[in-house]
Amino acid sequence: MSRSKTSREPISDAALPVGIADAERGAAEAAILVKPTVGKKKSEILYFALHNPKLLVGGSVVLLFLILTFVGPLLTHYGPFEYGAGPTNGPPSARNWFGTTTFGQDVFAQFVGGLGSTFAVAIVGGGLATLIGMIVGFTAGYRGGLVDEILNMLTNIVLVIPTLAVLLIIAAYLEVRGILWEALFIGFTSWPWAARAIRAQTFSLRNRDFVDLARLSGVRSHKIIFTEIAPNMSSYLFMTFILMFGGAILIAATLDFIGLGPTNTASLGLMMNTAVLWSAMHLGYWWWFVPPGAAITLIVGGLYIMNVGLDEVFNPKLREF
Amino acid sequence: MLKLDGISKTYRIGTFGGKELRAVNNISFDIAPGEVVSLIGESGSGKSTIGKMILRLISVTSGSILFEEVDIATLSRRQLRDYYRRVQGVFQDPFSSYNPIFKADRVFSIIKRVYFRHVPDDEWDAKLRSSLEAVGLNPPEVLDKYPHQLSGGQLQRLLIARALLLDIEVLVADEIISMLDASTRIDVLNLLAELKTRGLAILFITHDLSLGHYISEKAVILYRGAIAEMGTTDRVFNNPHHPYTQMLMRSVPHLDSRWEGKEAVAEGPEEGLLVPGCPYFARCPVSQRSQACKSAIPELLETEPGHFVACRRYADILSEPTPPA
Amino acid sequence: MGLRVENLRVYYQTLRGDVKALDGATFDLEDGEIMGLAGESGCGKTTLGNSLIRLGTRMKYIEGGVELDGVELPIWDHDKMDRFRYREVSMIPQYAMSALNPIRKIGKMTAELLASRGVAYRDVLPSLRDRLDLVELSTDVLKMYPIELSGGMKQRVVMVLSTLLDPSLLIADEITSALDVSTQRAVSEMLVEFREREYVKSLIFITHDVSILYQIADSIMVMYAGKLVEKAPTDTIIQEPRHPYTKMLISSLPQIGVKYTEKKLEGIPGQPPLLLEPPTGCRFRDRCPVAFDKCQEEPPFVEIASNHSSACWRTMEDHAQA
Amino acid sequence: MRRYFGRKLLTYGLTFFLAVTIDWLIPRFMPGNPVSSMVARAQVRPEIAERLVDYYNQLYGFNESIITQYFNFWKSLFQGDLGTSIFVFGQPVTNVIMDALPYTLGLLLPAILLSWVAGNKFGAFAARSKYLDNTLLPVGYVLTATPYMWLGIILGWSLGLKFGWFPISGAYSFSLRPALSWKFITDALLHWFLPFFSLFLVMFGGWAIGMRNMIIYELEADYSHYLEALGAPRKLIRKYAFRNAVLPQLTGLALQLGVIVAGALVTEIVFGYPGLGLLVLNSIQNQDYFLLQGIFLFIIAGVLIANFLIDVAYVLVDPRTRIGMTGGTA
Repeated sequence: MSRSKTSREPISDAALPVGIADAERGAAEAAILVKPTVGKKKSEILYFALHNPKLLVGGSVVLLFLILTFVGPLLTHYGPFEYGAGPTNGPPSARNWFGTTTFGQDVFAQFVGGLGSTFAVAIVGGGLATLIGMIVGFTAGYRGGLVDEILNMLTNIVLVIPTLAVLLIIAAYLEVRGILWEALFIGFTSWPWAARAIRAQTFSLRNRDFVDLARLSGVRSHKIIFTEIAPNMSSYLFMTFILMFGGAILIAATLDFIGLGPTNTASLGLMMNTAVLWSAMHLGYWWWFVPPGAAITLIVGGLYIMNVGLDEVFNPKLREF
Repeated sequence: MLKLDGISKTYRIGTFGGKELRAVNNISFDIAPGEVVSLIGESGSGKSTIGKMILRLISVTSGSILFEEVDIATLSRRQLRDYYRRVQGVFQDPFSSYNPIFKADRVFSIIKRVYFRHVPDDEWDAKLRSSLEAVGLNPPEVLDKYPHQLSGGQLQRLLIARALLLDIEVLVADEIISMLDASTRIDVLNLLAELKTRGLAILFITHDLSLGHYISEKAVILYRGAIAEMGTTDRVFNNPHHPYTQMLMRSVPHLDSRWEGKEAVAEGPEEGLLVPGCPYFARCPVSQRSQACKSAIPELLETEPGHFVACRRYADILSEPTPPA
Repeated sequence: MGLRVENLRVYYQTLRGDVKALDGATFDLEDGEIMGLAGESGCGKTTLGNSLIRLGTRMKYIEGGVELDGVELPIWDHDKMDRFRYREVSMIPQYAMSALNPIRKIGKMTAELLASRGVAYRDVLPSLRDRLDLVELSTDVLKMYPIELSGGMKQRVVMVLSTLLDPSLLIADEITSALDVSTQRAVSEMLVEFREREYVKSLIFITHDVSILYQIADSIMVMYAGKLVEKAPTDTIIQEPRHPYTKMLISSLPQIGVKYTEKKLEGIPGQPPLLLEPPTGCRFRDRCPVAFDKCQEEPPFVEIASNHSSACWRTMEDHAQA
Repeated sequence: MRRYFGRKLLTYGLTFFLAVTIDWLIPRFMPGNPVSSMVARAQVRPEIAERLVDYYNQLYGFNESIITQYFNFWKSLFQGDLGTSIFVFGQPVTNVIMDALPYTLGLLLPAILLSWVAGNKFGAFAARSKYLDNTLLPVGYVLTATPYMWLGIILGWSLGLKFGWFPISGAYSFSLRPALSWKFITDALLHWFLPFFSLFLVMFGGWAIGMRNMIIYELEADYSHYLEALGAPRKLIRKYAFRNAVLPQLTGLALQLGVIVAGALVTEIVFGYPGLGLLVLNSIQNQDYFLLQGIFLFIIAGVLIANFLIDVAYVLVDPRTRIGMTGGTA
């Protein structure tokens, strides 16, 4: 329980009317840490969001691949694993835009199918991780004391255990593995990052007086979390989800690559796995392994840059001008 | 009406025990209906902790707080809700008391939903407007605005208006004007004083002696979690007995007299740590600092009607009839 | 020879344009003078203090000259100012309690700072020890890390550090506001001692607490909404202020001995103007009880008595008739 | 100080205990019985298969009560006996792993340490000016977003195949035998370079971004402003800011270990580098459960030890934790 010192700080670092606040900011401003969104008008946030280059670039890259996921399957009339879609090991051609594999499967069809499953796994996995992170983070941050102590230890334990090693065991014994299994697994092992971030933010908000005021108005604590604390962090939660989403894509690709991914559906990781197994790298069939990796890098890179842009929009201190 | 009976609050530092920090140490005083009591203490004296305990925002380690002879720790959730209809609080930082992403008047809709669910809207609006005017605010100026569009003074008055809507009997005002500018500060103070005439009891928590003197009839001087001196404001301010209060009176900058002599910097042991004897022992200049001061905590003795002091010097003298030198 | 400031204007860049935080300040400061700089939050006193030594990241120099001991201070140029910083003009910042590098021993940090300014730690050590005694700190503070000291002790270390090279001008920004009453008095008296021992030639003491200034300041300058309002010797400002704002400000301060029931004090209605688009003319106009049409025009900050200047048409009128 | 390490050891001990329990539990609760599925793959006549199943059950003690199985699992663990591998027939699991471990460590340790140092220096450098910030930083973001294995393939294909500068598979050419000859060492280094370089690049991006954000935050801290106000040269201010910014990067390193190990394993697979990664792939394909469980324990133990070492380093580097613990506040 941190004791708040009643130092008589004449300049409150909260948002005084813009004119006065900025005039007197002087040294005080440098000491302001990352703060939850101050109640700026919605239009103002939208204005800055639309003019933030990082957000636009990152966002459009991710959007492009999202569209490709839906439009792609319509463009090709081959199934992802269909044989005889073209000559074996054929480089990109008019018929097979991304060329063909050693088995004559159409790479573009596999690529587009893989995109779909990767996005699916990432959304479910990332969403689940954020959800668990919220539950643990809010409870630990709000409740404090022993509950906080125990949840913190649990978070640290799950954080330290290399999740890949745990999956080695589970997946090895699991014959049939679907996308849902992989998403569940990712969700249940990558939540500690979200939990740590949300706990810290909740802890800082919990010490604000408006939480005490809500308690003085007879509002119950879980209601306080969802009507007072969570809305303040909405931008923060969205950014956490974006990071979890990107992380899930990377983990899913790694698992598929080792052969622990879903056995029955196409995925970007699986494409790279088969490419390496059939030594596409040694034989120079670049069209087989370049697209899947490139897609992952661009999507996850786009997400991270989008996140930086969002951070600048919601947290003016970082904005250079 | 509100009685504090030997309450204490200790915090454990470090996860598995380790040091124990006693923020509040066996405090007892009471607040009569319509009485303004100022709780004066510097940072680390535990004054805010006491305020939070009365509002049941934090638990009491030992002792009990009785509201109309009922220990508030035993109140169920429903009873607590009724308790909050009669005892409310206003805090130090006006901008931290409002959720920044909602409009400021949301504090009213929260209490409407909880306490006045069945009151028709037009009747509620009238009630709201009259309480706003009662605190010197002009409704159109402050309603439907974000907190950062209002000044510190206006925000604090809104909170007082909120308390008036619940027509409370006791208001815990924890440093409510220390973050306001001098010019608006005095108006909020005058507002509190006027509320007293309407029968409201106020626990005015502050570190500024002149504010305490301006508004309260009874003053409680706190030092490191224990009451150093307590009594009617005039007696405590005009004729301070405890060395700590005397030092405070000497150190406060006045506008009409300059400091005389010199004041040493006081760096006592870390705040709140368990000190066996009198908490002020380390800084006490009084010559008769005897072994007794070091070993036992002095209890509160009545040196004159309505004036209590926790200092060993008075215990020995009181046993003899002659007044202290 | 002291400090001359001529029509100094410094604005704050914000997303919605420039906040006119400091809008033309002209005043002098003699050697050995402790000037109190008082005003409510948002009046520009911190901006004035900072602009004399280091423009903050979002502060923009507009115009105005600053001359210290006959030499012009290039406050608009961050790098050129380095030559003057610490040697000629120094500062005890508002955030003094967190101004020490947390992972460096205090002695080591002082040595490295001095070395970087071309001063050998050995030469300064004896006077460093005397000054630590003055602020009642033992010299083994030099071997400790900042985390080992209490807030008050860290601030006193910063006081000694900032004045180690005997600067001509020292700016102390709100250093008493976070302290307890007892420490507050001791620290203020130490600052006066710094001047007595000529560790500093002249001192600007920024605070919103006028009663502290009455105790230690030779003169007080009051600011309001980015403008200078009144400057005079301390007793004159407290006993016979001439500017309406100063009068109302002083009268609204509760003193021990004043009770609500006996003498109800009056505050100043309304709020200071937003400085994004400050009003024309006198900025106190809307809140001033004696405002009249002449106040549409901006009152100049002029001398209305010996060593007593004010910016109000009313005060000039009385001065003219007197 | 003791309490701080006591708490840390407790957490790691608990983690190891939990990990080992998971490792023991999973085969028992997964659908199907590992022994019967192993024997089934041997395609022998039913009655022989049945006897084989009994034999193995008896050999691995699956028929005893759960509790005793659990205890002798721990007993064998401490004797270093992790069962025999199926993939490398008859070899005890521990030996198989010991052969592969040096390669993984040889790859992992230099990659982590060098990328951490270089990344932090680069991040601090990038934060120096807006121009550098806008040009070099996106590179960092792209690198850290790249899947480890894909960068490996791309480097292998481009530097290895197209330009032919580096061999792209195995730890050393088949024609050579491990010997301390200069020829063998250069050959081994050439084989080692590409996997190392791809691991290095991905991690490098992550540290650079982390340091850039931390440095900007530290340059805005009060002590930086104070030094600036006293006219301290930019170099001194930046030196202090870097020192303070490095500390959270150290804890960041500890928390990233799990992900980094996974990255190393897949990079080994891409280059056919004979470390634990390749072992994992083979044991999955051959359903060699005991080898897999052995590798799992080695990885867990390695990560926990590394975490503890980093905690020790942190206490040495950051005086605040040292002072804070011993209650030295005046």
